[in-house]
Amino acid sequence: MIGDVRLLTLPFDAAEELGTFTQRLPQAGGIVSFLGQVRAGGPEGAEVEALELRHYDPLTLPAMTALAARVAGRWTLDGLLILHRSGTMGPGEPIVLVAAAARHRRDAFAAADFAMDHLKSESWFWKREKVAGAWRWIEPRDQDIEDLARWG
Amino acid sequence: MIGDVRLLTLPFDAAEELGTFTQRLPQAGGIVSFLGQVRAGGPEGAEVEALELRHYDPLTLPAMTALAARVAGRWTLDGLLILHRSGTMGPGEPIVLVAAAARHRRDAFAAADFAMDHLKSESWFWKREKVAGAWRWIEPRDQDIEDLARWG
Amino acid sequence: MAITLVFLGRLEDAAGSGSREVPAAASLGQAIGALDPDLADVLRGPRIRCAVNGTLVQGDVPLRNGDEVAFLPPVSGG
Amino acid sequence: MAITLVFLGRLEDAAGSGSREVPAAASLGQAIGALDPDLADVLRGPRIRCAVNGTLVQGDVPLRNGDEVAFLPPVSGG
Repeated sequence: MIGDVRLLTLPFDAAEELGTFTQRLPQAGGIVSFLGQVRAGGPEGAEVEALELRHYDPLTLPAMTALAARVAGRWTLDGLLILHRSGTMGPGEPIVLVAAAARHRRDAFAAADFAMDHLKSESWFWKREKVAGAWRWIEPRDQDIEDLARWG
Repeated sequence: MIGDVRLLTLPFDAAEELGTFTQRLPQAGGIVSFLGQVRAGGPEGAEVEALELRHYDPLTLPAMTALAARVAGRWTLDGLLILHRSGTMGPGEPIVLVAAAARHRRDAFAAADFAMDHLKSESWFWKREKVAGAWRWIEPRDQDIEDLARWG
Repeated sequence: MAITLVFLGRLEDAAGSGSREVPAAASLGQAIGALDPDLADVLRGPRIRCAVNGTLVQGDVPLRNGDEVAFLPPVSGG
Repeated sequence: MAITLVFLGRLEDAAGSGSREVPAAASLGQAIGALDPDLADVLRGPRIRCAVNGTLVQGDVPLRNGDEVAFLPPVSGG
């Protein structure tokens, strides 16, 4: 299996990364990807001007690598890509890209979905947003905990 | 919502199409995509040399458009992309690209998954494969029918 | 005075071509009945659907001159 | 003779900086106890986890000179 797990501190081109990943996997019938990006335009006009993710070097990438191993052990995959940004990002910039390549479509969907649920709720990132010129730290969302509970 | 549904008779660049779709959707927090491609290398050495999809003009694209409307009615999406090849393809060539963009990750995953299950089992394509120099028509798979049953 | 028959998927092999013109017939049943019996049997199979001028039909339906009748085996796409 | 404390996420605001050097302490509990009481209360919160030299720890643990102690509030990433 091709595994590619990276913690990035500079902007990345999600389409190019996914294209490169796909080219390495001609034997995979299906590739499911999730791209998370900084939303341009917020609810009730609360535009997020910037988003910052902080990580902790001794924990963050090792945990991402451990998650990838867990996903690869749970489904039959040809490839797994996990890219996550750290640092400050503006609206429309990619934050996270997960892609799972598999012979069978269901495996690819489930693996990407599982990886995202666990990245969102368990990985060592702390997020703050700049709205109307002021930074505020984001607390974990209950939804993320519920998403995680789906996997038993 | 941005809807983009196309039946293509020539090869397409999946990464480029997904990049273009994403650039049009800076307000979407998450974009889930599925890329189906002709597998290079088959089980037990039965390499597929070429795959051909036939469609029927009066039915195929209208049904794809109707499916897109159904998906857009069932989930809250910012954008939905459905591209499907017809014609003859070689190993590694893209067959189908579905992408769903949404504010919420779960909506994007479910919409892309649903669209693929229905494209696979209900859309008006007929497939044949060339193995060891001989073409043979592919019958529908039971798995596709089971996949469809998940949606009630 | 003719109608066009279109054979999709594996029906193309059974018919020997993807489409053919046949003399006008008053109904779908009559058009099928005028074909080679082996082919007619295949087209009457329980999993074969029909469309007339791009609209799915069920059972026997009247035909008019110039109609296009498509015979659709189970799909296997994507 | 010092240890390094690292404050992640919102704990950075509570501590006034992302990290600081403090005099060596025999245990995690002693290191926290030597801080400003308001900050110590925050760091003792039930949802705050600790890592010593990159390994998660639970409860009070001994510390050695040169250790890096990270205080980790609930994550909110991705």
